[in-house]
Amino acid sequence: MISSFILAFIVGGLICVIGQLLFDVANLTPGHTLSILVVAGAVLDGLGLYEPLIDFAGAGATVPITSFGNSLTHGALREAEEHGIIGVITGMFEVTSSGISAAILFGFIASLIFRSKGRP
Amino acid sequence: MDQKTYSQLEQKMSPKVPLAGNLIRAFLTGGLICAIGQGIMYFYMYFFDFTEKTAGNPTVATLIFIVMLLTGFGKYKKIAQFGGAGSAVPVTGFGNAMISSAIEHRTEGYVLGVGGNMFKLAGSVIVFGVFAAFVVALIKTILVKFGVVGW
Amino acid sequence: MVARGVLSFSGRPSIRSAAVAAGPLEKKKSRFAHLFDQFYDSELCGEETNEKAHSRMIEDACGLVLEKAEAMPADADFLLCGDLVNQMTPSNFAAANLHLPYIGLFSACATSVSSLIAAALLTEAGASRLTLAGSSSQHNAIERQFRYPIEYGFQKGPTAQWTVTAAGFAAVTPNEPGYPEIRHATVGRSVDYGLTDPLNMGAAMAPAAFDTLNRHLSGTGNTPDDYDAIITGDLGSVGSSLFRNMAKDEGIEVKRSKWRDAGEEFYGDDPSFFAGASGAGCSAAVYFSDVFKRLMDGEYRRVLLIATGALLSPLSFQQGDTIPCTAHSVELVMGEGGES
Amino acid sequence: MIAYLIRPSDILDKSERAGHGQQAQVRLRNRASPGEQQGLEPGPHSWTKNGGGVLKKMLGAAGIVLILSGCGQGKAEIRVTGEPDADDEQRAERVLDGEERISSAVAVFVKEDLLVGVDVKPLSRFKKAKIEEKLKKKMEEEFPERTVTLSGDQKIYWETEKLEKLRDDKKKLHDQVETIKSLSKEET
Repeated sequence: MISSFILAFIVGGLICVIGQLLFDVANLTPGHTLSILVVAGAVLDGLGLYEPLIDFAGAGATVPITSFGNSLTHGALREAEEHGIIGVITGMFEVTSSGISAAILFGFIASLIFRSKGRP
Repeated sequence: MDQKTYSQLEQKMSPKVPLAGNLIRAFLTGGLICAIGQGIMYFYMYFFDFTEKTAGNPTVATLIFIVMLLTGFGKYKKIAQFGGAGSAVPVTGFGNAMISSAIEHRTEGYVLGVGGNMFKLAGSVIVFGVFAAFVVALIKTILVKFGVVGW
Repeated sequence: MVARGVLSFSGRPSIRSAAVAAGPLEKKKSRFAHLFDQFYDSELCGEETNEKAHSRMIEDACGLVLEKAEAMPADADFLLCGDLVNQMTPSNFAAANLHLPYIGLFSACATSVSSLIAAALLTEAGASRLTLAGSSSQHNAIERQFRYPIEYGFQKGPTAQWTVTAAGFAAVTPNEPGYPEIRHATVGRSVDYGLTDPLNMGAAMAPAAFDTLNRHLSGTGNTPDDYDAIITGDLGSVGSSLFRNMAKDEGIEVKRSKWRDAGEEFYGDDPSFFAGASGAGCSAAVYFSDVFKRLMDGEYRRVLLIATGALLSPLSFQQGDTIPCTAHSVELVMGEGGES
Repeated sequence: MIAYLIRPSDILDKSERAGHGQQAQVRLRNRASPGEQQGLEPGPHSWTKNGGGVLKKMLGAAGIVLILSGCGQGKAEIRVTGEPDADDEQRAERVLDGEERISSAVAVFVKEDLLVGVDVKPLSRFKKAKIEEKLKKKMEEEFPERTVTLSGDQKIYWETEKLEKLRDDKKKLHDQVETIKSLSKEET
């Protein structure tokens, strides 16, 4: 139990360290950095490495944005396994990501109830 | 002073980003967010019928709900100033990007403002995520077809 | 005209009055807060949008300036001002409400000085008895346009600057003894040293400031010793030290106490504002409060104001362009007995 | 409640250790006399109902057991429940004992089903899918007449643990097994 928290902390923290390196060393904007990480997640899943990482680190691997690329690829691959090449395309559209739906929903709700404050 | 000399001077004089500190802060912030995510995951697994795999979805949704409150009350940008990538890389950063855009463009109306601008920052993540997933899945499917790799 | 772009005003137009309206954070954190004339309780100034608040601040500052000059809005002949929002809508809307002949000026954060120059020219030409000149910026409106939504979490580095919420205006009239006079001015060139980091504006603007300083000194024949202070607009701590180094390198020696930078001083040494303040309202707020008062009090007799502006847009930055910058300077001399 | 969440490999506080140690003790007893099993109270969680007195008595014993077993080291802790046939228990233990990367496992025999929840050691979880696959294959070879459902998922493990309490309530046990089976299907 506690070891799961520690592993989530370490793995999640390390993925963020990679992000910080992209910020500070490679001088990328947040948009570039997050896009790169999402693509990295998709590629890792293609190599079959991301699911084991989730088994290993739990939320440490599902909470960083890399898991978004993973879940998209995973959906496409699952369909492809069943229906071949066509499955890749249909799989893309079948994938649901709770991250996107939740962000859209809560984003809209937020726009109803909040105003931007804009002070440090 | 020509451009070259100036850019050397600029390199020399501009304060450097505190890299070591930033990395440590990103590690701590990102790690903490993930550990909180782990706690939420255990909550869903323990009290509801979610397995390790399926608990991911409600966990992410819960985290984004928390981010909505933090963003709305103006706290998330303070966390971000401290944590840097530690707050941007977790799905909370993605949520913050969408929610802050939605709040910000509220003044332009719900359709053109909120609807049209919500994906202004987060859109690239979705675009590249979907495209990368497509390419990766395609390549893998072809490789499997030719028997190079297995599923 | 001695040198290209360096103007001398033989009619010596005066700055009859000056006023500054500023936001709530400036009230709390600015070193110059005690010199400002009006504050707002919220960033929105009681309006619905940041842009409307921006406009409101301009109107209020113009009203205050006229009040101090003991004039009515109808007494003013021109309104010359600018801001940083797309197409300068805040200034445009304020001008619509003020019903004055109006020219919107865009020199980014250097608009405080470029508007003074234009006002001095109109006055010198005999076309104006009173012209309102100034510039303004509102933090939220500028941030969302140039950077990210206000609530977006983004880590700013040590070279970043904080856009102030303030509007500073001055009333320019034909020469009136006892008020600061506009003697010389230099219209800045657009200088591009190939810098591209929009979060290090000070460094991008410093070469422009130096170019203008150099041209002003050679054009007028003055030396730095002739000035009580040389005050740049919003170079911030990073840009200022680069600017000073550059000047030193080129043989312009100035005592450290004479170099001032509005952006560097605006929020004191508070590290939460990183390299200092910026925005079109920053230089205007300091020039039209602190500097104007010191001139009126006789503390300064002759000052050189060099306001700098980074002429970029979010589009140009995203298309990978460099940041061209400009700097305009104006030389103010306190009334009676100036000989040059 | 806490007892469900505990694995020997974890860093435990004192009160949690009591729970773990007690589980370990039950296991030892079970092994010593498998024939008497039916008569035994299904141990692991009964102390919570009996109140603090029992808990205190257990603490001492638990502590000793804990030291002897060297928390988290050594062989996997294997429990068998449900309606096992005569030698099912030993056969299941034999298969599961061979896997060093799991810290504990619960095997549930119900009708033609064999439900196994395994708890993979934290640092071996990267290979969890492979371990699951391997164990499942072994189990299927050992019990070809049964439908084997094996999972290293924590949720499944917790749920199989809970089944130990249900060995007297056949109907509920059967229902619960079906639920867990569908949970584990959802996962893939």
